[in-house]
Amino acid sequence: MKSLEEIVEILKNNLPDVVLEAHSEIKFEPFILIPSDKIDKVCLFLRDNPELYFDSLVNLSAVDDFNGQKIKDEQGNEIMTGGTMSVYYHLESIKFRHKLLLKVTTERDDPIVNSVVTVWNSANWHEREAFDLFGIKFNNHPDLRRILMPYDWEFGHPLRKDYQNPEFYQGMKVPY
Amino acid sequence: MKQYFNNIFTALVTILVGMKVTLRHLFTPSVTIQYPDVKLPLPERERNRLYVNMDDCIGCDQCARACPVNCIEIETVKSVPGEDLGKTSNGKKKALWVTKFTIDFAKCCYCQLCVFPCPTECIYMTDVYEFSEYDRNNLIYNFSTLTPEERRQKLENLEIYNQEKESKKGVS
Amino acid sequence: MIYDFFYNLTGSVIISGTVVALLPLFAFILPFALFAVLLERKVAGHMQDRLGPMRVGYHGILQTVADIIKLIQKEDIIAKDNDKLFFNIAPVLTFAGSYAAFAVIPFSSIFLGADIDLGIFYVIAVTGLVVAGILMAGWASNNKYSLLGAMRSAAQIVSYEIPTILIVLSIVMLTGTMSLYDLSENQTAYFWNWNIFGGPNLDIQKFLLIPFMLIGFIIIYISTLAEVNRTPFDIPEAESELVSGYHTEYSGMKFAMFFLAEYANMFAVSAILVILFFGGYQSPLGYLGNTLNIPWLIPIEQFFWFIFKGIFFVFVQMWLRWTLPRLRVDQLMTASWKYLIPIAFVNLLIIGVISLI
Amino acid sequence: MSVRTEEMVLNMGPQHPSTHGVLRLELTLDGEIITKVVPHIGYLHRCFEKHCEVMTYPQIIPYTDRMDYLAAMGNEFGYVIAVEKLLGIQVPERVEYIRVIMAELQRIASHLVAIGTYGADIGAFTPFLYCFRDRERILNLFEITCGARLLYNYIWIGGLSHDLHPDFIRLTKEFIREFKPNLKELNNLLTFNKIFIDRTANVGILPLETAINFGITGPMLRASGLKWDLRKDDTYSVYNKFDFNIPVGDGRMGTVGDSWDRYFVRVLEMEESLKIIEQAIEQIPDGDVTAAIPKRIKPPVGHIYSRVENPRGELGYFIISDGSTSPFRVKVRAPSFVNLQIMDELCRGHLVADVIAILGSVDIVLGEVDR
Repeated sequence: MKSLEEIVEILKNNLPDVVLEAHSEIKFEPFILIPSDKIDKVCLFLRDNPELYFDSLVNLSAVDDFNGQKIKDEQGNEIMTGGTMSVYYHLESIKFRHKLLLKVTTERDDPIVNSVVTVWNSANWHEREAFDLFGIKFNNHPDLRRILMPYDWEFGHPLRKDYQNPEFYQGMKVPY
Repeated sequence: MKQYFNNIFTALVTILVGMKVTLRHLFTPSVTIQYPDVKLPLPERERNRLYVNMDDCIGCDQCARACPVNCIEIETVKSVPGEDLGKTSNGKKKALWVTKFTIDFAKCCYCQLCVFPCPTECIYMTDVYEFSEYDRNNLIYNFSTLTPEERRQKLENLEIYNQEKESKKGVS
Repeated sequence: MIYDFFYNLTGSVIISGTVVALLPLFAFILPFALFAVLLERKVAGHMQDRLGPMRVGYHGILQTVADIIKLIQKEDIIAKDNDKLFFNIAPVLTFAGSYAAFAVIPFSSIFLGADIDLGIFYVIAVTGLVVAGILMAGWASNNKYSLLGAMRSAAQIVSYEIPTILIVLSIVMLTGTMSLYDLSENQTAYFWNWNIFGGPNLDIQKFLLIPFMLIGFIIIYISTLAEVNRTPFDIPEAESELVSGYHTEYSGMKFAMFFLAEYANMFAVSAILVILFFGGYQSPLGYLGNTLNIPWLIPIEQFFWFIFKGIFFVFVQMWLRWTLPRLRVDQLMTASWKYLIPIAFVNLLIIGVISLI
Repeated sequence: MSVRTEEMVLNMGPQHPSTHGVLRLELTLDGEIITKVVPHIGYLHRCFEKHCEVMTYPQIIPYTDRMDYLAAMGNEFGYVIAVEKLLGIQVPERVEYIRVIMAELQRIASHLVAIGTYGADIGAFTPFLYCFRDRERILNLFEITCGARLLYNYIWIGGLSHDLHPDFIRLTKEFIREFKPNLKELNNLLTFNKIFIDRTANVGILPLETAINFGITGPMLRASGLKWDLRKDDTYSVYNKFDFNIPVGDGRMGTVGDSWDRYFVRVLEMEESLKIIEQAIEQIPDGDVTAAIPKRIKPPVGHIYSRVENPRGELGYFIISDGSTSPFRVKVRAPSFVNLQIMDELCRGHLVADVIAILGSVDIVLGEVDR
């Protein structure tokens, strides 16, 4: 069992070029904020370090933070520009029984995060889902396609907070 | 070679054991029932089609707000002074005409969330579970006791009352 | 013989031939198929703690009649890319293959289509037609699942014919005849004269033969099970893998033909088993007609016993079907080539040695 | 002479008897040997996570039921625990016991479906109906408790919708007594049948390393030989008060982590669940089950990841609250969704018939995969 402070300490000592921000003031689950282009490196280190050995990625969830500026588009729909999107990584070490939450934030308008599929295969479909529903692009993902929505869905990414349903899809009326 | 004969032996034995099981079941009474002819008794907490006792409904809209699928639609009109709407069975005074109370059973998910918040216990689940229809629109049940004419009249009453109030205000 | 009876009655070769040819179909196969389908469903139902069909008639006895009427009414669907010629021929060929076997099966000592000397050989030959029909159906359906089913079926039937033939060979070797009528007549009188109990000769040979006859019977039962594509060897149909295998694309009467062929085949192989091992149409306990001295009762009794034994083995087929899972295609081949064929061979040799004693 | 050969692409599903729903597997075949499997999902997508953003916390409970519809109690349980952690509520002891009883009954019911359909996939149809016969009795128990048979909306935030029915304890004891011989009979009919063993042993072997890397949880992970059960290893509710074993695959019929192990772990787990229910029924305290239900559910700002051991594996809810009455984001870590990823890895090199055997042993529920 390692506490968050110890893990942060190990990370800082071994990966000096990564800027870490530990948020231990959060009430339920403290997390470490990691730059989106370094996440794969950090994850690989976390998995392979014999002291930490985070061998399992429990969950990967993307979140639309919806903290940008609200503007109106041509049709009068409220959309958002700017702001961030976050990806949360819940890691667990089955061997040492400790858990860790990593967070990555990225630009909402052009969200790009490095993929961790090479570290944990379980990230594959989670990342596809995040791409499908939020539009977050994962660098180096082997098979970044839509997963829950139809492959030819061209009306955006539905879990974004400002998503608008299309009127028609393939000639079918969408709102029933 | 030992494995070879062992395979034959286990195969034959396990097949015979399985056959014994099925043979025994051939002579045990069946557990199914002939559904439309025989029906199982329903437990007392059965959750099936909703029913609204309109005599008790005060139009408070709490069931509609609790519904996760928005299958309940309620429209109320304020009563004007002098109209007596009666009381509910547990002594609450009614103040609203419930001009529309429909439940769309095609949408209803039978979760019972609407039953608990009701202050007068007028919406509850019955034991009717066979109510399939050929047309989806027939599944929209209207519980309101008011006819469309009455509804229009209530609306007019309210409008007249409001206008009077307005004019009174204007006068004073 | 039944042919002579009709010939004497009508005096015409054509009429009596036609009657004899059609008699098993209308007197036996169609009623049997109706009955067997119902039996299958009832057996399945009760084994699974259900009731089976209950609506049409008392306890659903008219259910299959209703099904047949439904199948006749159904539209005959032929998909655009099907090979029309083979698609239409296949069910007929399959049915013809299983129906032709009934020509030589002796239902009783007089109800016998043709008493040919190579009866058992003929049966094995014509049932091979079924494979051709299934292959045609699978190919002509132009459906990957159907094709896979048909390929599996061909491989399966070809490999399971070998143990069947080896066991048949051992019986033929012992009795010295291939005629099904003679085989049945040999095992006359009481049940200890049946081949499964070592045949009619009462000597040391009979008792030596009993265990090997039992082994032979089990092997031929398993391999005939495979030949008629019943569980655990129903991989050509394999409902949960190949949807329905070779007859996925068929509907209406053509599907009914496959269905009919399957049930006719089930009885045909059971009948062969009965003739080879269980005394054919012979009664196990002597005839009522003999004791009461009514000679015309004997063929009727024989017919009854034959049907009874046949349906018993059909029932066992059903029983197995509703008990066992299905083998995989490679395990099916293993079962045949590594288990059944070597054992059948050894069995054949031992029976040969015993028959020399 | 060389013969031109080409690989065949076979679409298994979305309408296929053995894909357990609307799953489409794109199989690339070399003869009958699988070279590649690509699962296509999403045919049953019902926008659960989008729905959650516009609904209040209690209203989400009926929706969680519909994810893994064979284990609805487990889904509610996981969600409710997550929200209670956010709110900081302590629920009465009796409520916890009833929740555990319900979750374990649900686990038996769910495993019965898994086992029964697995038998049907392999070709034995009769065990399927025997399993459903027993499951029906569990559903009857649920029905007398809360009135619904499949989608219960029974476990609420802070409590339960109803207390136990007066007959419940008696009927449950009766069920346990009569279910034990049925389980033995099932083993005789299917589990130890030679054909069934041949079909499943040494098929779809999942090594432990791969399983952990793919995030596999639940009976599948345990079949690969790891004693990992959230009920014990990350205990929640009152599971620490019961004495039960965690069955793991031991490769009795073949290799550790093959399909037979995955199947048999489920059979053993049903026995363990019976043990838990027996103990819980004995120990259940008195109390009011609706006392702690809060009138207004408005969790503070924050996020929580909470997980429970569902019949199919680790069911996690990641809930972000922005302080309003409806969650800002709910992400469900559905066990079937994660477990299904392994299909390609498991199936490669096997026959078409083995795909069925492997898929059945993964035991997916498409309602949960697609949410």
